[in-house]
Amino acid sequence: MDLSVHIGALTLKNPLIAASGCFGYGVEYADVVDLSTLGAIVSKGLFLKAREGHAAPRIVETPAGMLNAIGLQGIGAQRFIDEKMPELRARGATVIVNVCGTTIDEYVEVSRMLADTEGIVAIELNISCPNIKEGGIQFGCSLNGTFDVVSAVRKVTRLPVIPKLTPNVTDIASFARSAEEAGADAISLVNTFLAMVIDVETRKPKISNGMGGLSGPAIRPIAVRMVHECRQAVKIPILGMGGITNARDALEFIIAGANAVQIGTANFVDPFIWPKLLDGIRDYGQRHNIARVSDLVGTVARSHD
Amino acid sequence: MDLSVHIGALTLKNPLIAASGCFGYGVEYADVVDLSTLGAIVSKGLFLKAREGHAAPRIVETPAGMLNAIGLQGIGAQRFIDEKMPELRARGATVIVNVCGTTIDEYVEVSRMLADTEGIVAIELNISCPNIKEGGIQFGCSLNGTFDVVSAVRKVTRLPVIPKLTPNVTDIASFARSAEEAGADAISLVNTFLAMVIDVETRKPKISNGMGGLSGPAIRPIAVRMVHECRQAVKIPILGMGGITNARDALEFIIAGANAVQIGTANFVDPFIWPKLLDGIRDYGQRHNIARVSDLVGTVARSHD
Amino acid sequence: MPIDIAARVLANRPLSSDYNVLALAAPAIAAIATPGQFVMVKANAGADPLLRRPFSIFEILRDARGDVTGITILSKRIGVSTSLIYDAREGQRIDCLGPLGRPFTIVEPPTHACMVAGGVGLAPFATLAQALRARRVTSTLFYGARSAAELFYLDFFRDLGVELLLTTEDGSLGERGRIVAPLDRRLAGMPASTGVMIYACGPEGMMAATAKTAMKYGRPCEVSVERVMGCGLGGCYSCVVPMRGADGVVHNVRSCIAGPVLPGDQIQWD
Amino acid sequence: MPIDIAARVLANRPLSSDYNVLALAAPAIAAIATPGQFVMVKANAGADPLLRRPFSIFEILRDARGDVTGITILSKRIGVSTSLIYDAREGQRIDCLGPLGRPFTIVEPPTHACMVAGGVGLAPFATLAQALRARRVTSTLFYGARSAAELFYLDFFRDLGVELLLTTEDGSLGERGRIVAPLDRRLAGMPASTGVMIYACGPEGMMAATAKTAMKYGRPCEVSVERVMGCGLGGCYSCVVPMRGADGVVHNVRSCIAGPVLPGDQIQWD
Ligand SMILES: Cc1cc2nc3c(=O)[nH]c(=O)nc-3n(C[C@H](O)[C@H](O)[C@H](O)COP(=O)(O)OP(=O)(O)OC[C@H]3O[C@@H](n4cnc5c(N)ncnc54)[C@H](O)[C@@H]3O)c2cc1C
Ligand SMILES: Cc1cc2nc3c(=O)[nH]c(=O)nc-3n(C[C@H](O)[C@H](O)[C@H](O)COP(=O)(O)OP(=O)(O)OC[C@H]3O[C@@H](n4cnc5c(N)ncnc54)[C@H](O)[C@@H]3O)c2cc1C
Ligand SMILES: Cc1cc2nc3c(=O)[nH]c(=O)nc-3n(C[C@H](O)[C@H](O)[C@H](O)COP(=O)(O)O)c2cc1C
Ligand SMILES: Cc1cc2nc3c(=O)[nH]c(=O)nc-3n(C[C@H](O)[C@H](O)[C@H](O)COP(=O)(O)O)c2cc1C
Ligand code: FES
Ligand code: FES
Repeated sequence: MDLSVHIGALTLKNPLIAASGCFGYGVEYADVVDLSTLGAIVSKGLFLKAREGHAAPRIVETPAGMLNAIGLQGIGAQRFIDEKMPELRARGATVIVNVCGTTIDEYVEVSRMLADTEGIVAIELNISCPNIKEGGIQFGCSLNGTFDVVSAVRKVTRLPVIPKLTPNVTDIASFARSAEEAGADAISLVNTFLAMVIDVETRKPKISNGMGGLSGPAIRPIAVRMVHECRQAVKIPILGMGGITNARDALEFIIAGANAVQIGTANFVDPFIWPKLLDGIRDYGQRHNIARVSDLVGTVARSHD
Repeated sequence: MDLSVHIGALTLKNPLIAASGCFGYGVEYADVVDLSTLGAIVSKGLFLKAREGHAAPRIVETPAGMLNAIGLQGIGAQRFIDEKMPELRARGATVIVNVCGTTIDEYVEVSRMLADTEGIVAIELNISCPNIKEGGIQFGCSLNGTFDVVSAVRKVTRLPVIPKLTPNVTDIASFARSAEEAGADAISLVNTFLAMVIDVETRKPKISNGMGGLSGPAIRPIAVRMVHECRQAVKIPILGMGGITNARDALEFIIAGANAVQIGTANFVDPFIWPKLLDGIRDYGQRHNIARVSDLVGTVARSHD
Repeated sequence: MPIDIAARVLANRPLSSDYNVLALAAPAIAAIATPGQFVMVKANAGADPLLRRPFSIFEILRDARGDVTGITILSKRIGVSTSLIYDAREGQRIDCLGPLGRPFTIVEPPTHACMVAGGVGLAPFATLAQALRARRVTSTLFYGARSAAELFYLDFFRDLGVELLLTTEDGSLGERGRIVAPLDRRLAGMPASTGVMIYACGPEGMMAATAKTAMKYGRPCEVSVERVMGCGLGGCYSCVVPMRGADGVVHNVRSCIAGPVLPGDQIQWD
Repeated sequence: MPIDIAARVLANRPLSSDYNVLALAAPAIAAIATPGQFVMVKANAGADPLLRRPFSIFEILRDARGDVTGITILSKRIGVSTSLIYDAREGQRIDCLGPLGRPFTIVEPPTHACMVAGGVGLAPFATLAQALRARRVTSTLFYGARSAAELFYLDFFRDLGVELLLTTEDGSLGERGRIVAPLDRRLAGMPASTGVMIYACGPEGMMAATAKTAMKYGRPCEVSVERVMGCGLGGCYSCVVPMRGADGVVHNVRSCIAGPVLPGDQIQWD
């Protein structure tokens, strides 16, 4: 099966992408997985400056899911370019950067810096992190905000621009359309669901930030629905994610409408997941006689066929 | 511990309520649980007329959750009054009816019919079912729709009116406010999350309706967050639900801001759950020296206290 | 009134690489169960998998004194919970709620009973055969599977005096083909004056064919249907079967409380 | 390079109603593990619980020929996964990823080693004591628990020639009180010319007290910290510890890759 995926002028060798914030800066996993075998890796969210993030505890497990409020701890764009990109290039990784900002100017500036770096192939705009007060989700929860960030970044780079949408909205398809109209080359969805766990013995939230973002298998059926809705609404490629744990799950997103898939939480549970996913998708292609994985995208059959 | 709960003029003996659609019409469980020991039971959704609902399969299991699209199969308001209420009264059940409609007029008419029936103590307005095309969620996803349905029903009954909110919105607190302004005596939240599961072998959705509503432990952290947000936004009581499976979970909702809790999916897994919940809450009250369960409502401590 | 028991696994006997018989210490359920009823089983703690799964009560277990000690279920591994059941270890606890549902109608002599089983659809017939035998009803088991290796408990039924008619898809035992063919022949050969009752359990297509064959010969037929069940108690409306009601109209009927045993001629087979 | 093994449970030995020692067939991990490293364990299939859990490598198992066959973990039951580990049955498979993390620095004679363990914090010291013994480093184990019934493996350490200093909260064995008191006395009594290295593992408060006591006497101290860990590989940033860096500024450091063994004096204890 031809596994290649096209996002604008960019071609990925396969549809498996490590999700932002779930794969460190990539270098952490170089011992465990051959980075060059992944379709791409998405960096942890990058601001202009370094950030320390929230205090621990930063995660708590929930039924079939986990809440996180890391608070976008990170080394900032410049150190990422200087300290991480050389190794990522040496390892043959295909790098998408996850760009954060508290203002549109910051998104633009970080994107411009990163776009000029060899080895970086696309820009994912994180307008959907539920865990920080300033920036991010305030853009992602408004149609105009989404449009403005995307079109501002669109102007300063020729790399594919991929806004990452939040699921915490009434009508995600309208956000997909807004992104497409603003010139996005693709969209990523979903980021995490805003959620909360309270320790009843102390009555305190279980994570220091109070609320956090829910990821993992728990959210998968909602994410699949959203990918399906966006597939009806826009023509640009979709990078689908939310609770993918095996090849079956990945194929479910692709059939729902995703051109490629990202894996986050499942990589924590099984860092050796990548070759298993690839094998599972190949095996499915063989069993069902599918020539190209792209032939599967958005091919949900009607229930009663 | 004093377990009583006040909703307007109505007093429930304890905060445990069987959620709509998860307890049949109540009579099905009369053998398994003493109905008079529950705070209340909420009927399956009732339209004016009987409905056959969707074709099977109507449910599919997901990680820590389930999707349903029953399609509000039901016997209609009049047959409920004639065929089910006599037994429910005889069993000492406290009955809240879950009222559906495809138009505001239908909500009003069904509410009026039921409000005059002995043994029915409150009206829960289902403006949030994700599984039927006409009616329901079209009201629940618009602030005006919510306001209009609630105020129309408000005028025709003195029973407490309790709109049930959908979680499929960007800002649930604004819907809570809209309901409060329209004269709601309380709000129920959450209904199910619109979601989808695809069988990758056939590429068909796993349930006949295509999409369905996600319930169960998977959604609990999101529901807790929403209850907490609504608690900050309105003064009226909140009936919280979403994935409650034990006393700890029930207490988590209460601490987040719910005055009472509803149990849906967990009743399928363990129909004998009710006395266990009650014991667990009583035990907690004793251990923590809480005089009234109402003293716990909305008492989330700050993370860093 | 159903009972919920955290039942100890007394034994787990694999019959093949997919089928196993799990013995559960559930005397209170065993004491009141009748043929055709089922239990709702949960083989794991935690919420994944979340829901219980329905299983026919296969056998009633008794100790040396003849007192009931539990039940067995005959399980075919097809997914996550049946895998847990296949791998269950002695001593482990499995939640078991039952007995549930409407059982088979047990006929009286001289009516002859035809039990029609496909694959794991054999499960409800062990107790039914015993009940029929107790009433001295003569019976035939029409039992089809993919191959000889998947035809189980033949001696159990032989010892009860049940006539056996076997089919396999690969012809490795009994007649090659589907089980409805020998049933049809048998019914065709029976004089109208001989009373017959047909009981069926198995794949949907097999049950539809059995019900239609029964109708063709004007014979009563009870089928034990298999629907995805969320609760087993009438609470969720997930398990519906479209049935023509007394009013002639098709209604969705909850198979967990109106069934699982339902009159085959009233089901709207599609 | 860490290895992931679906390790067979070789044995499960309960030590008390909460503590158990689980032996896992993971030779490839055992072969390369060093004292202070940990494994990430998943004791269930399915997504509830979802994440792995970190456990110190307690013992390295060897067969009669002396070849490594696996590891054990010492587990204290506090929640869902530790309950699964407590109840694990021989033959069952448990996913085990490791070895992970930065190990203890093993000193040379004549430096004396003080190991300070609180409760289940004993776990990393069995292999450390062996490594110290192999280098002929003399050592003392300061070991505190709630009561005598929760002080385990004393003979193991005695047999290695480790001096034991025990405390219990209820005074049922050794000195009554917390373990830092005898450590403080010991350090107070040691001439500055005698080299000492302090290793600590246990509850946060105990480790903070140990680190501060070490600083008071100007002694180096390595603590094995315990944070909620999502991945164990540096991927999630859940496990951070605030540490003063070379720049004098406090940074959040991932304890799964920079630790779990960290210099006690650089941690920002609160
Ligand atoms: C009244 C009744 C009695 C039954 N008795 C027996 C019995 O004695 N022995 C036995 O082995 N099985 C019996 N079954 C079927 C059994 O309940 C299912 O095989 C079981 O629920 C599958 O669980 P799982 O977790 O292994 O499969 P899952 O992982 O949940 O599902 C695997 C696949 O099978 C499909 N599936 C799941 N449940 C059903 C179902 N009920 N019908 C059709 N497809 C389904 C799913 O959609 C999925 O595609 C009975 C069912 C009913 C309703
Ligand atoms: C490097 C390292 C090594 C460890 N070695 C051992 C060991 O050798 N033996 C051993 O018994 N334990 C050890 N632990 C702790 C062990 O990982 C936890 O006890 C375990 O994760 C609890 O899992 P659970 O599913 O039983 O608890 P859960 O059900 O997940 O949690 C129960 C309660 O404990 C809290 N909790 C969970 N994990 C932690 C944690 N890591 N720190 C503090 N509170 C927590 C939860 O918030 C919750 O309130 C180690 C931890 C680390 C980080
Ligand atoms: C610990 C953690 C950190 C994350 N950090 C980021 C981030 O920096 N930027 C971002 O866009 N998404 C971030 N996410 C969201 C994931 O990229 C992904 O959208 C989400 O987890 C859903 O996928 P999953 O269920 O496969 O994990 C993070 C998720 C987790 C669990
Ligand atoms: C099978 C099923 C049927 C339901 N039917 C209704 C309904 O008729 N009316 C309604 O307001 N909510 C209905 N719900 C939603 C539940 O009342 C509840 O809001 C939801 O399931 C979340 O709670 P839980 O996680 O405890 O199940 C239904 C839920 C399920 C699972
Ligand atoms: S299984 Fe729930 S109504 Fe039948
Ligand atoms: S546990 Fe994930 S970064 Fe340390």
